[in-house]
Amino acid sequence: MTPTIRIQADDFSAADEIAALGQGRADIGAVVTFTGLCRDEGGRLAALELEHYPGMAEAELGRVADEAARRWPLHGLTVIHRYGRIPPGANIVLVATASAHRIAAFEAASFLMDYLKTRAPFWKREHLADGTVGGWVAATAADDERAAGWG
Amino acid sequence: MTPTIRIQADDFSAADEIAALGQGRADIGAVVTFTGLCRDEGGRLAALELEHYPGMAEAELGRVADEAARRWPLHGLTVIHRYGRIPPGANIVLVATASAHRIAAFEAASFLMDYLKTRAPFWKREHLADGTVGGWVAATAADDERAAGWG
Amino acid sequence: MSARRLKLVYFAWVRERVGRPEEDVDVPEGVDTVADLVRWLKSRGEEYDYAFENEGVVRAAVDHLHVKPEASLGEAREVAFFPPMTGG
Amino acid sequence: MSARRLKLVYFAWVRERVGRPEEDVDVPEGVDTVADLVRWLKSRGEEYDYAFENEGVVRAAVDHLHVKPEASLGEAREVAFFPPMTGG
Repeated sequence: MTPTIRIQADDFSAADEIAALGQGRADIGAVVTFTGLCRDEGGRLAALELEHYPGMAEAELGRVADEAARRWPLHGLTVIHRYGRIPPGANIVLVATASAHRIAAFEAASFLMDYLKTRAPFWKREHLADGTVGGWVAATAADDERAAGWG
Repeated sequence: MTPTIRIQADDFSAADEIAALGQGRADIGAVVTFTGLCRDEGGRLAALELEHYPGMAEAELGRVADEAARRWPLHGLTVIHRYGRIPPGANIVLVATASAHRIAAFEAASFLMDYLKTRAPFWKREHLADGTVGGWVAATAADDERAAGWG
Repeated sequence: MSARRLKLVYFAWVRERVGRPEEDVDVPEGVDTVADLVRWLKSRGEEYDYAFENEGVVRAAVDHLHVKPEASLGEAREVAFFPPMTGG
Repeated sequence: MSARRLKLVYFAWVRERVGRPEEDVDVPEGVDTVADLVRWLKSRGEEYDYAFENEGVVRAAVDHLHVKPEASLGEAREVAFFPPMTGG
């Protein structure tokens, strides 16, 4: 199983990625997808801007994906993370996992998101509805704790 | 938030359901989907046949969905369960949850699948690759324990 | 009190063992709970004996709600019997 | 031993505080770890003092791998400094 890892400015289609995971296989019993989207925070935001570390972003997502594949029996695994300016309602990140059984697919997807949040070199900055550039989004201790919880 | 519940013989499109959940909203930060598919069990199966209890199936999925909506702050929730003859590789069930935050979306989707497995009145029977009709699939104690674990 | 009429429905291997998907029955006085109903059905013929041979396994629903064997039939119109569920 | 050449890259508010996205530096002898490198950078100007004013907050990567401050620079070619990550 070779994970699919993509870092891109363009949007993605969760549907296409689900289809690609299952294509021509009859041993997949469960597919879980997580899609992270930009919220407008009650109208406060015009967009989020995502900065990333090219090269390391691909490498780190690859390491996180390999770790998930080591821990759970996965038949397929896709991680796509966008960068650049992303308006409210648009996609930011996709994680998709395929396995024979649902528990592995659920746990691996949840693990991937927790790990990705604290290890993938991406940084969000707010663009405000009034046209000004806001601050960098602060990391949360809760995310660190969830990632550490996987041991 | 009104859950979408459908019991149908026809296939569904996870993509369409994801799109319907997020349509025209900017307060959704996370969408989780679970798709359950028919496995061929290493070539042993020609299909699964799903029998259901019309009327109760809709009612029970509605109760499970309402319970999820009571426990987590969801902006959207879709449950679709198919019945009839389903070949390997084809969809059986879809659960999709939308929330502001990823933990709620993940937990609610996982809860829905655990509850649905032990409470939704559906029964699977195997159709074997040699053309004969196999036995009814046995329920597993592990599924009961997972459902009970939500308290 | 007179006999009451109930619709019974069966699914999966319970349906196969009873030999029919549903039936209307006139339940005599004294059959007040789901467990009473199962006991009465088993007295009616060997197909019910076979379907309920391991009573702890067969599940019941009254008017589309899961119930335990000790549940009262109350004003029930439809009682369903089926194996543990295997959807999802 | 002679001075070694390193590529440094900065991201998000660390980049803004340093005032440039990347630079090549010649690191003197005795700068063996990531913590040594931060200490040396802070001696070079107030923009580094500002970027690293709270040293516990800024994270580092050596050749695209997350590292702790005590990590050896070894044969490193590229060292990155950035705030805690907020992707996903």
